[in-house]
Amino acid sequence: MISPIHIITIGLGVAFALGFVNKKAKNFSATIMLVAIGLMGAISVAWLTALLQGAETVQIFTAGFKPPYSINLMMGIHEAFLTTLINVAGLLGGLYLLQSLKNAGNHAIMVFLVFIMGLNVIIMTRDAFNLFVFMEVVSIATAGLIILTETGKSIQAGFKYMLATGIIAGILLLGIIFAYYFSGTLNIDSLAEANITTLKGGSVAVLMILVSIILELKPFPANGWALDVYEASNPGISAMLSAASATALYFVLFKVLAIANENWYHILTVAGMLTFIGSNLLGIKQNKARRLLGYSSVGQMGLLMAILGLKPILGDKLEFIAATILVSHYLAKAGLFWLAGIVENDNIKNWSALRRKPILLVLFGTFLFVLIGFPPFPSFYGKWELIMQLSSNQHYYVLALILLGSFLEGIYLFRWLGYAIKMDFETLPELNINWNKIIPPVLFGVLVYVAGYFTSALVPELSALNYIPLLFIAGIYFIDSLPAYIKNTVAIIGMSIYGYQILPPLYENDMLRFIFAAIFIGGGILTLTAGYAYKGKRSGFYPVALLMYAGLAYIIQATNTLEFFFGWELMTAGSYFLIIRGKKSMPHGLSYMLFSIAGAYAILAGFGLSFAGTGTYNLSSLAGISSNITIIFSLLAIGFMTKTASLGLHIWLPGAHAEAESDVSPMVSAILLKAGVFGLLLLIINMGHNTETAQIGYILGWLGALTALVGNLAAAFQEDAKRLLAYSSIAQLGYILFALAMMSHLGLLTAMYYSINHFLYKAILFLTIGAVVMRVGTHMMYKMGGLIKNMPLAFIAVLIGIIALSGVPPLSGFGGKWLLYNAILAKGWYLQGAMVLFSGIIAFLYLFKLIYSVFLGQMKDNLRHVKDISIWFAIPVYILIIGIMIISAKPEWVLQPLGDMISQWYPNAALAWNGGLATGPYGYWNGNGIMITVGIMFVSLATWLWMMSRKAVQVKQFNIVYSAEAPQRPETTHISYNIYAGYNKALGWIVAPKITAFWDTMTEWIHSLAQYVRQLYSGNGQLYAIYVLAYIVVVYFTMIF
Amino acid sequence: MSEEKNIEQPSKQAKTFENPYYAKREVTGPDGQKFIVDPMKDYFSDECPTVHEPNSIPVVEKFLNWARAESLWVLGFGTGCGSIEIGPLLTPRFDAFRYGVMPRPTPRQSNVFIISGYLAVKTLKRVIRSYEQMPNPKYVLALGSCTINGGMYYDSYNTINRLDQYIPVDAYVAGCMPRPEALLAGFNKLKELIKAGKAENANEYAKNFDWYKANQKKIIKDWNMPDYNW
Amino acid sequence: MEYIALGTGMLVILAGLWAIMTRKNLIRIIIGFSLFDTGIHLVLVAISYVKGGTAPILDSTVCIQDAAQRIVDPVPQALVLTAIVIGLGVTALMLAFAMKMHKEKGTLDIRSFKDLKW
Amino acid sequence: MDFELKRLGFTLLGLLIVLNWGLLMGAAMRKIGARVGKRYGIPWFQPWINLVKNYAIRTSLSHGIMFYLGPVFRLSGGIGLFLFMPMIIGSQLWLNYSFQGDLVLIMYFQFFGMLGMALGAGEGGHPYSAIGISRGLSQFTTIELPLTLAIISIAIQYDTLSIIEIVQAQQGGFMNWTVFTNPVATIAAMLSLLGVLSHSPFNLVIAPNENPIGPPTEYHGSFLGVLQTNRAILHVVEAALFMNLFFGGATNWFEFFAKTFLIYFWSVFVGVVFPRFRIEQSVSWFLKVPLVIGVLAVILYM
Repeated sequence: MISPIHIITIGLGVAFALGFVNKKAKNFSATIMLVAIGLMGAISVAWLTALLQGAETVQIFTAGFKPPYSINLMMGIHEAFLTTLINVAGLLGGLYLLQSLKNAGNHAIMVFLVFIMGLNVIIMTRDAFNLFVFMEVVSIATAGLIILTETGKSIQAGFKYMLATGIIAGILLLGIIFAYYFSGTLNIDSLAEANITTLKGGSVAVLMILVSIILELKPFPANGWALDVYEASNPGISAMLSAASATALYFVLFKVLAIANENWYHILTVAGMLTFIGSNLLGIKQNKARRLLGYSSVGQMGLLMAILGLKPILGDKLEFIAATILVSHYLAKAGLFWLAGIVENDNIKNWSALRRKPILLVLFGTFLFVLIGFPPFPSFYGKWELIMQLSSNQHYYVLALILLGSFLEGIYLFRWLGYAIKMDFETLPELNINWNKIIPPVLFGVLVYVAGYFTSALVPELSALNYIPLLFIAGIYFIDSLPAYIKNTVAIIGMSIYGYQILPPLYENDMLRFIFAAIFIGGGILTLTAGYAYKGKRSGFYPVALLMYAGLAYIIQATNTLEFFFGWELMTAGSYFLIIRGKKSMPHGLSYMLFSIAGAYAILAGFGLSFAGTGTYNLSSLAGISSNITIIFSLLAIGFMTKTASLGLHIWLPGAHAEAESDVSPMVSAILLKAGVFGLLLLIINMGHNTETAQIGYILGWLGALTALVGNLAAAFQEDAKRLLAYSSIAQLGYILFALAMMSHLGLLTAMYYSINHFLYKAILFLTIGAVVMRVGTHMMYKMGGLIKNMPLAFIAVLIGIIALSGVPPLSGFGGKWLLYNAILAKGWYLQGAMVLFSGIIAFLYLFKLIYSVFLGQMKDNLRHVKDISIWFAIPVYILIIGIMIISAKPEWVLQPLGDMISQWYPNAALAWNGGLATGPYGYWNGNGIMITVGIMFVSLATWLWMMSRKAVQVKQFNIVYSAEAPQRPETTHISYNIYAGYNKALGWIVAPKITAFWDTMTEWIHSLAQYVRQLYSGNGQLYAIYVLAYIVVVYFTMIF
Repeated sequence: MSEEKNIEQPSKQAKTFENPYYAKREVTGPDGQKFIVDPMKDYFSDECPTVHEPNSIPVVEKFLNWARAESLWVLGFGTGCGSIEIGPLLTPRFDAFRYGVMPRPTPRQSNVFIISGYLAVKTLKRVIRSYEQMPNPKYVLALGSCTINGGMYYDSYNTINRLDQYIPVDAYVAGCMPRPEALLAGFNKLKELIKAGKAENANEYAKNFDWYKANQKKIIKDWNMPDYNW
Repeated sequence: MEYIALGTGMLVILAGLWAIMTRKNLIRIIIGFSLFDTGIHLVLVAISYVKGGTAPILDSTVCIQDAAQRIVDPVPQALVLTAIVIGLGVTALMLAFAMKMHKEKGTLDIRSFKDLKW
Repeated sequence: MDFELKRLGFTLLGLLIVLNWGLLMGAAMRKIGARVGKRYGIPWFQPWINLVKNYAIRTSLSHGIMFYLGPVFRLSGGIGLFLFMPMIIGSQLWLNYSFQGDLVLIMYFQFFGMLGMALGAGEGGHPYSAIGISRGLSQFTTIELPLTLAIISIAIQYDTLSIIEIVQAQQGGFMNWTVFTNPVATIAAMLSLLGVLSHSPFNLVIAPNENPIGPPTEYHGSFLGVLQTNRAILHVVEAALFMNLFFGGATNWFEFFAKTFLIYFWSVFVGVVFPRFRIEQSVSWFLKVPLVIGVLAVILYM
């Protein structure tokens, strides 16, 4: 085994030797540098493998003496791992910077090598003064790199950097010398043993050392200098600073923390959280890409600092948490800075340039999701574990702050992603991509997946996870260049096989999961069938659609909370990409994502608390929670309700569903929303039996009723057909929430029945209307009209859909109303119930408007020759119609098994079946008989009238009585725009967009706050130096008191 | 003083009036294809009226005629000055409801068209339209001299003199203006005709459609509607 | 004696910091930084001082047994050399930056280098 | 099987009775309206004549399949309501097909005809039809709210949603009628009834002078005849619903005629006295007084 000291010898030796190389032989020098870094990396990798296989940690004593008489280095598992990271970053970073370094000359190449070598030493050394020296070396090297590869404003940034780090280094040196004075040693381990914090002066020494290292980690607000460097220097160097330097300095803090007492943990936590929240807040207001990355970078270091401060709580989980988050940050931030160098445009709105090379966009998205902590990336597991540990130790404030900070981070990252995906890129210049610039980010992009895979292997709760769907998605991604119909077929086959595998066993064992799995997979296959209607490649659609379905499948199959959350986040990511594919979806995609993240964090916190209560991740353990029931239930319910779009959390839905593509709308409406319902159901069957949850249930019931009312009213006032259906979905989910909240047998039965029905008719309506929209090219209903003549298939589908939705007998919707009545009366929720029933009647307004404005009334000139909806939309629609017909005629086929299933949790409250006749606690209903009676009557009347008017003259659209005149234009004769004006005058105030206004105000406040706070960073380097000193003073006084 | 000069002389040539809304036009469909829309063909049915034979069983026809006679629904369309008399007809003094007379606001549901006096050419156009929109069987009750011979407007440039040149008339009620009593008498006369099976003018109109149309088009210069208004 | 050195060192540090915080001219700031550095070096040396001690050289006058009492601590003296070198490097680099900044804007006033902010 | 046939026969007979009673009641109400206006009014048999005439109209126009299905839906709605409504309690034969569904079915089957008619009128393409429908639907949503509350109230009171059981619970003297046992709910429901029967002041839907004449503007001849037939049936059935729920039902046809007439008279009485509401006025009116009364009716039984 090669001694680790050779990392230094190679680095230093080659760096000095490069001085002798001919100045013109830049290629040679650069190659030598890369080889040297490669060798250094090879040594660390060798050590890492050896140590992983059980080798002993080694100490190297440089002069043959033991400390304190000599400088000693250590090569343990931490060091080996981190030096590997740094050398890999160095190698790829060097490769990335190749051109810049060569342009700057041999000096720059030497400096870069010294920089990497210095970072290695910082990690390995156990000597305080040596630490100082190499920190200075790195600092000087950084400044050298900045000045050598100068790009405009980087000089100013470099000076600020020098000034601040100079002061920090001075303080560090003072601290070290005082520590030496009190302990007589410079070895960190001996210093820790000497326990100098007990001495009065000693604690000052420790303060100086620690505070300067904290300052090196760029705590808010004393970090203006660092942000400037991130922003202004060559992105390759920023990548190194953010990935390599920060990693090394973080480890320094980890090492040095040994000499501190426990008060420092609090300081670290506070400083870290302040930084995490502060910089993420300021990031919101930022639209310069690299500065934004700087904020994010600083924020992540803050989080890591806080994690270190939580060491006493996290115990042996610390390493896992810190390592996962650190590695994620390292990979993602380096990758993003490298991408920034490729894009060469500092306005985040112009990052749509990435779309010129889709692979770059994929990388960009990957890195952003890594930062936020989505599965399957390491940070996901880290954050999960962190939250679990925090909540088991009752550190709720920290937990809340971490989630808040992450949420703030999500705001700007996803806004940025939205710009990249949606903004126009044709006007932007071509990307100038060299091979050496593209390799590093691609490699890191791959590494991040690999790291995620290996991290998940470390998590025992995920051992049962089935990776085949994810691999399948990856496979779909690799055939993305094939035509859409091939991918569509592959996707359908894949889903069918998956369904074939999981559905039968679920049917045997778990009816609840079977039903939702059938909705998810069956609905998935049906909606994908509509995808055949699309020509061309449809790049990127199939991976994300399948990602959503995979997430849904994981949710279904989850047995513990981690698996559930894993699936939840995958589903969120997939659906986000699906939604943002729509033409005008950028703002809606963002608001969807933000609500989803916030909801996911609520779920995370809820799971954390439940873990704290039960000590297990098992999903069924939710039933065993005995403390904090109210909070856990509320958090989880809020989380799930962001998906079901309950009132207050619904503002993302209309836009997201309306602007999505024609076959995506049914996916996200008929199918995706059911994930929230499934979550709520799980919650209620497990936790619904407590008195506390019953009280929350009461509130949820009112919320559901209000949601139904507002949703339906708002739908009645829409002019956009898909937006109308979206509001209708909100209302329907309001019914479901209301029914669920009853927490009774009939309530759950109603909710399940509604869920199945809503899936059927909303899929029909969204698919059909989507297909119509594809034909007519507008969403606006008043621009359509009279389409029944051209689109009889679509008309029949919509007619059946609206009859089923409205609850008019004999179709299936009536069963829902009947159950609802019985459930309401049995539960005693009369007033809420009346509100729900009232909103059910309001549904007629929008249903009529939908079918009338689109299919009836006056046909428009330009739509005179449109064809009927695509056959690929009609097939799934008519399959679903058959489903509706079956449920309508034979409700007992669905309701009886459902009732049996619900009896497990809520004993049957006297809903008895006698053939097709259901007898409830209050009434009776024979769906079968009604269907027959109405059918016979309708057919005979129709025949009779047909006999009388069979010789009718078929007239055309303007053959109407029109006050003895003839209409002049179809546009003015088709009454559709704002037809419920009178109703709006009477009740419109209910749906005034107060909630949207509320969230807008919140957003505005956050932006104003960020704008206010960020004026701290005036740009004056001197001020930044003052901040650094002030920070020290503040920490000092904090320590005193 | 220069006003006279500025008055444009109408061109002597007969101009076919074209309603810009009904002009043929090229339209672009949502998928980009272009096609011609001809409103006169595409918006209006171009079928001609047909003769509806009375029920072949005399008793049934008699019964139906009785029902038609006892249920006269009047198209509420005040065509001329005489419409002022319709109000008293329906109010307590004369109460035509007693005789099964009832106003209806839409031609589709009406059987009797009361032409209440003089008809300007402009109104005639609307009258023709409304008359044609009424379903068979339908009856026309013409009030006053104006509908018979033009009355005091006999030499007007803008009113017609004889209504039955343009639409068939079942019963005339003379007078200028006839009082509601006369109107009631007219209704009674009409009832008699209907009961006797002699009020088949809707079929007459269909039979002599070309003649009526030619007369109508002769006087209505800006004919911008289909030949038969369904 | 060592307290005088220590006190002077501290004063020099404070003076340097004062210059860094209040002077607007880049060169003066760098001088301030230099002072700050020098102060630290003074403190370093002062701390290792042993009253009446000799140079840390083991020869006939100082035997190994009582070396600890007789000689001043050699470690800080070694450290201070390194620190001086580093300080020199930093100062030089700062001056280089100052030069380039002057070239860019023709001024040395730190307040005019606020292109990067927020 | 015999019973099934017998039931079918009696149901059809009942339908005939209800249709004729509805026509007669319609004539009587027009007559009352005329007398209030100091007119003599129509002959009592006028509705039959109108019906015959309309069915005998020779011309028939069609705007499309939905235009033709609209009246079919409408009449199916009316007859369906009749079928699912028990008419005469005490005889198995006059209960029609009410064993197939309860009050909830009646409540929601009302929409069957409305929706179909709306679609049929919609295909007519006449702007007034659309305006009339939008008004009708707007008004109907709020009419239903006090009615729903009243029904919830009596469902709590009688612990059932079955109309037959509700009627049976009211037997044994008029003091057992809901109108006396639960007057608040009855008031709420009777206010709703004004809207359900859509007489003045809630008849802006068809407002003949301003919006001639709403949804059926394009309907004529046999289509109109079907609509008129339905109107006659529907008014009796709606009155019968209120009779069953609030006025002790009927044990024989005589009682049935008397009670439905009086219930219907209530709406006519109000209609001849009050002028017409604009749509937003009627919507807000139903959400004020009747709603408060309805909520009160529920709260009293909570």
